[in-house]
Amino acid sequence: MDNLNKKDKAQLKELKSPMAVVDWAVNWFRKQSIFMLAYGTGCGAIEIPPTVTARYDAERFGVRGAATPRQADVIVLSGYLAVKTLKRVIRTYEQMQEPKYVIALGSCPINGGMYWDSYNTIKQLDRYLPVDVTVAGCMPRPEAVLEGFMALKDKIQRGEAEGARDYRDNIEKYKNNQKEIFGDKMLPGYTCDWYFSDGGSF
Amino acid sequence: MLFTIFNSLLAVLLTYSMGMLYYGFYRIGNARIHRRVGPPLWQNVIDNIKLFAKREAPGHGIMFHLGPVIMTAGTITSMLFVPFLKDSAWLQGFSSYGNLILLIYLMVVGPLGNALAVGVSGVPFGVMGVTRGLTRLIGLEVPFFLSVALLMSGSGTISISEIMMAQDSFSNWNMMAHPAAFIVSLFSFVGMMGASPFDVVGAPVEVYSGPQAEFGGKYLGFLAAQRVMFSMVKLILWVDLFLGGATNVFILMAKSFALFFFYFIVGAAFPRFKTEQAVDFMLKLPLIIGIGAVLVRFWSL
Amino acid sequence: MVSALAVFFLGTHKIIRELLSIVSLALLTGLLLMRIVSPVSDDFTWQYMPGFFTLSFSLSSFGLLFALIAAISGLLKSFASWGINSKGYHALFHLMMGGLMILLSAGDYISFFLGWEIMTWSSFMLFNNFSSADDPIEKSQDTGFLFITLSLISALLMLGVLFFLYNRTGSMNIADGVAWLHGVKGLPSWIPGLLLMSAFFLKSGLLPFHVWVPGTYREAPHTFTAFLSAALSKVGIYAFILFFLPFSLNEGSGQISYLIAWIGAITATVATFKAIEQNDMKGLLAYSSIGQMAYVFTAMAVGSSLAMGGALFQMVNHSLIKLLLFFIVAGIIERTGKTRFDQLGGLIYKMPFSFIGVLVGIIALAGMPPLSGFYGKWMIYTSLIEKGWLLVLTGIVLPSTAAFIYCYKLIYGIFLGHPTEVNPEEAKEISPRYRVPSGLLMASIVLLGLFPGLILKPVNVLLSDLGMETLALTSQGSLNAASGSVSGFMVMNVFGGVFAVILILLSLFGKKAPTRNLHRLDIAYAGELPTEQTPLHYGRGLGHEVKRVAIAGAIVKRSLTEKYMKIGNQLGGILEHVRGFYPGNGQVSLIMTMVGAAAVALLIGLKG
Amino acid sequence: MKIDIKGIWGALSSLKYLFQPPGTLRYPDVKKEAADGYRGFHDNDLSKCIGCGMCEDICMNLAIDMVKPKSEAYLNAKNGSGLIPRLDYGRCCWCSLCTDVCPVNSLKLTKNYVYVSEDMNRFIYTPGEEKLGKREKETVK
Repeated sequence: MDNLNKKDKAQLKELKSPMAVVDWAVNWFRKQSIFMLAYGTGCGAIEIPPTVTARYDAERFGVRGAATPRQADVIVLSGYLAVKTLKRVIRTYEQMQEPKYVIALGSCPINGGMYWDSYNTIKQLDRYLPVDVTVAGCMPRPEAVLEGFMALKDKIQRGEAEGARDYRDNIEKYKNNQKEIFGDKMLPGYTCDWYFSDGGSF
Repeated sequence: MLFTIFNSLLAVLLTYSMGMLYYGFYRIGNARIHRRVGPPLWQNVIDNIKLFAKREAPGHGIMFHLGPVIMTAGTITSMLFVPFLKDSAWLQGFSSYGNLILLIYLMVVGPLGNALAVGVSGVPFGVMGVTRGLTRLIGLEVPFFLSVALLMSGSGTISISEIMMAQDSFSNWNMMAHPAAFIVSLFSFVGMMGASPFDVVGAPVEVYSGPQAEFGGKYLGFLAAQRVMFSMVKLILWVDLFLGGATNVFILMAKSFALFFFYFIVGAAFPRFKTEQAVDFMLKLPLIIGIGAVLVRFWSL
Repeated sequence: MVSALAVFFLGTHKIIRELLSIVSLALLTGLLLMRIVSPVSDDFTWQYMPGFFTLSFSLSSFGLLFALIAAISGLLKSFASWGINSKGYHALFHLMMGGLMILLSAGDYISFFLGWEIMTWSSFMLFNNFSSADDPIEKSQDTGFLFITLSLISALLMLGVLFFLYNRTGSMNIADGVAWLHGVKGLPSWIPGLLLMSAFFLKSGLLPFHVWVPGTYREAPHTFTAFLSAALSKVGIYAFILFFLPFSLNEGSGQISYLIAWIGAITATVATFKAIEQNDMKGLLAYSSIGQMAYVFTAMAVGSSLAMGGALFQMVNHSLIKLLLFFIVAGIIERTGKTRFDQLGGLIYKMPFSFIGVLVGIIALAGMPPLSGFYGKWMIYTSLIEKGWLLVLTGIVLPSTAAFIYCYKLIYGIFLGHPTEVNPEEAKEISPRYRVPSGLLMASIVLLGLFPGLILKPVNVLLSDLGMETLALTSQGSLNAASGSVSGFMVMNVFGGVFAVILILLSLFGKKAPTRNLHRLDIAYAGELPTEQTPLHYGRGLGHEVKRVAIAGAIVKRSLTEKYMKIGNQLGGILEHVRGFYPGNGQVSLIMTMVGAAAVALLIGLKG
Repeated sequence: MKIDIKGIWGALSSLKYLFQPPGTLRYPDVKKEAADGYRGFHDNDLSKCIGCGMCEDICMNLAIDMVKPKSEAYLNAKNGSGLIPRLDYGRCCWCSLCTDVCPVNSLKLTKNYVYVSEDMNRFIYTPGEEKLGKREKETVK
């Protein structure tokens, strides 16, 4: 339970302009309430239940599960990503609402892990999606997952957890990388066309 | 007029803060039953503000946009037709222009408006949730209507204020005067509050979060805010109808919290019914008690 | 004078048919309008005109109300069906109108029966000869057969009872018969009363005689279905009021009233669950009609002023709503050629007007505030509570809650979800000849929601004619009962105000958090990628869950229609054995049986 | 109609936990020592490492590379190749083959298993030369 702990108070004192205070406050609310979409890809899915249940209770930090990507703030990718899985992950990520974050668990998203020579898993996740926080382990224990969330909260409070902006700005790069993997089985246009236009709003 | 508008704003604020407080307690209590520590008490407020602070929201055209608006408007309108306090000019809203039957129907307007938005979003899971909700409603409304009809015909009035006024002493509270009606209405109450075992509508695992599947950002923020307010409206309605009403806000909070605690206990302890099980259950036990009460009433007359 | 009008309708129509030989709808509409306007300006007085035989015509205030409903429905219907119908159709339609007018202004048995029969037969020929069903699955023959058989039974029952009454009272005058019916206590009055009541229930489609309604409504020409539902279904109510209303006011008839109230509640329940099950727009609306009419009968059984007011309000409302919904459905069928929910969907942004029309319709149909549908229901509920019939109240709350499902199914199946067989690019708004009457109807539904008191003035006139207490009228915007009041004006304003405030709030957030306009298929679908071929529309399955609820499942599984057909066929088989020389099939034999039964009934009537 | 009394009462008995202390391990404040034999991050006793490269050979995920240390001071006299193992935690699966095969028992697995980084490129590390702490900011400069 680190609501307005000493670190927060110290940060708040340093802020000068009222707008900076508002931004800081918005970031504070964002970091204190994280709706998590746990995308269990394989072995790592089993680490999420102890993280959110009685033993480690992630809800102390404002982390709770979300049912659909529309409601989620963070997608937790636990482990290796097959090409087929990656397609769904990208789909899910694009459906989340900004600001949105990605936490990658374990070796596999970093450099392929034990599937380093597999024909159908991807080796480096950050080529296809902007990853905010990566947790080492195979699999990381719940403590490490919680540390991951805390690192993410730090990043949000600093205002640097802007993977979504990065994805939007460099969409060409990401889409090209994705295309290398998917080839002619690329995600259909309706899923990402709005990235290339202004999207439209009312 | 200005006083009424001020009062309406006050009612909205009061129900919002009460609701956030109660649901904060709910989350902590639930966590304790799970043997967890649980979030801070004001976690719901943080969640709500965060949702409003999201930078974008999904959209499926104007009807999708209007759904949460109708939902919230329905909630607030029904709130304004419930008198919060008795013997007071405060927090009466527009309750003198309406009555209990109007209120029961007003409470359905919002969800049905939202159902349109769910439909237009094109998520079949959401529509499935809506159907479950409407089906469950059959089970909830019938015993509820029976219990409040007992109350209305017993008090000879359909006005909420007058039903509330008639309960001047503890022995006159409707939960004492009409115990069967109270028990029947409690079943519906738990269901209407969306607690287990009647929470199949928003069951995240089974129907991918139910009607709210496609809402995110500010829309979800509005829906979350109206949800707690709506729960408070129901609590206050039950306080008015069965617990003798309240003369000031603190008594209101005490009584409504007692009811809320009951809801919490049932919701935390029991597993979930399937939709048809919920309806069948509601059409069995509560309905039989209710019919028994009606028969007793008219034989004893 | 009014009966002269009724005859004049016939004349007018015949002149058009014989002399002009083309149907000039403009002229027709104008004539109709004139004929409607003039009786309105009349006072609510009784008028007599002795005709040939001993026919006597008189138009009571009730008759006038029903005539008005019929005439306005007819007018709007003629407008909506501009130029799509043949000559014969118009001939039959006006013949039916004439029959209806004779019926409504009948003062004696013969004219009553005559009007009844003209109306029945012409409407039968209308829907049978100009059927809209081009789907081979539809069992057109069966529907027609069912309709005509049941109509025949109803007519013969009525004939028998009327003869019986004539025999008893020695007068052909309806009023004398009614007086006799109410004067006699016990069994002698119950049996003819019940028989007569069955005849009227049959016309209004109450259980267990509702079986003809869905098929007929489904197969009738689309705009004629609107008329069937809005006007013809009310005839049973008129006849009920004519013969039985004082009966239910009578203190000694508590059990019978209670029975009728329960028949209404059970009919509503059965019809509502059946409606949820329908996959066809018109079928759904047909069952919904049955359910809505049942509320009227329940309310009339209660018999208090408030209940009568509620019944009349509900009836007027039902006419408005059903005209609106059937018109729009007709327009959609015309534009798309599809009638089923699994063929439609996703049309909201292509047909915004129809969407709003259906939205207004279903809000009123479900009886939700702030539109007019609520206030009729409110009066009925309140009167039930005041009367203390709480179990009946529970009985009608069940269907009116379940009605939300079919209301949602109607709007979802057509407008929401995803397009299925209709290409949304090609879909166009319904044609103006449907839009204009629909717009008028929508406006009147909203107006009645805003000022529910508007209806009280005419209702009070009717109530005083019946010798009942009038309802208190404080302002146009509100309704009052002994136990409480409700202000439609206030409800609408508060709802509108709150709605506007929240809309503004939400739009303010729009600056900081813009809504991204997404593609239709860009939905939260568990990470999967739906394509155009993915079945995303839930039109058919919507409401299937209800079937798993024990009571609803039991209702939906059983089909009275099939049972009747089975009985009919078996009866036919037996008759064929008995009368081997008879060349007809079972169905014709059934008719023969009915005729025989009727003759027996007649004989008993004459003898008794 | 059968009323399941036991089902109702049994469910309500869960309410007793409302009055019991939660079983949560309050992680950042209270830490729990890992069990003996837990396989955490690597540690290399550079005073023993002989640079034989057997760990590199045996690693099936190719997570270990033999690299030159940052400074010669890290090498001991017995190190014949002048190389020490470098781990890639984008590959390692903590199978412990490398420590089992290590002839001088210099490469070991510690009980430290928490490491988080905002940058995916910072998962390559040379045990002995640097230590993996829990947060990347505090350890890797």
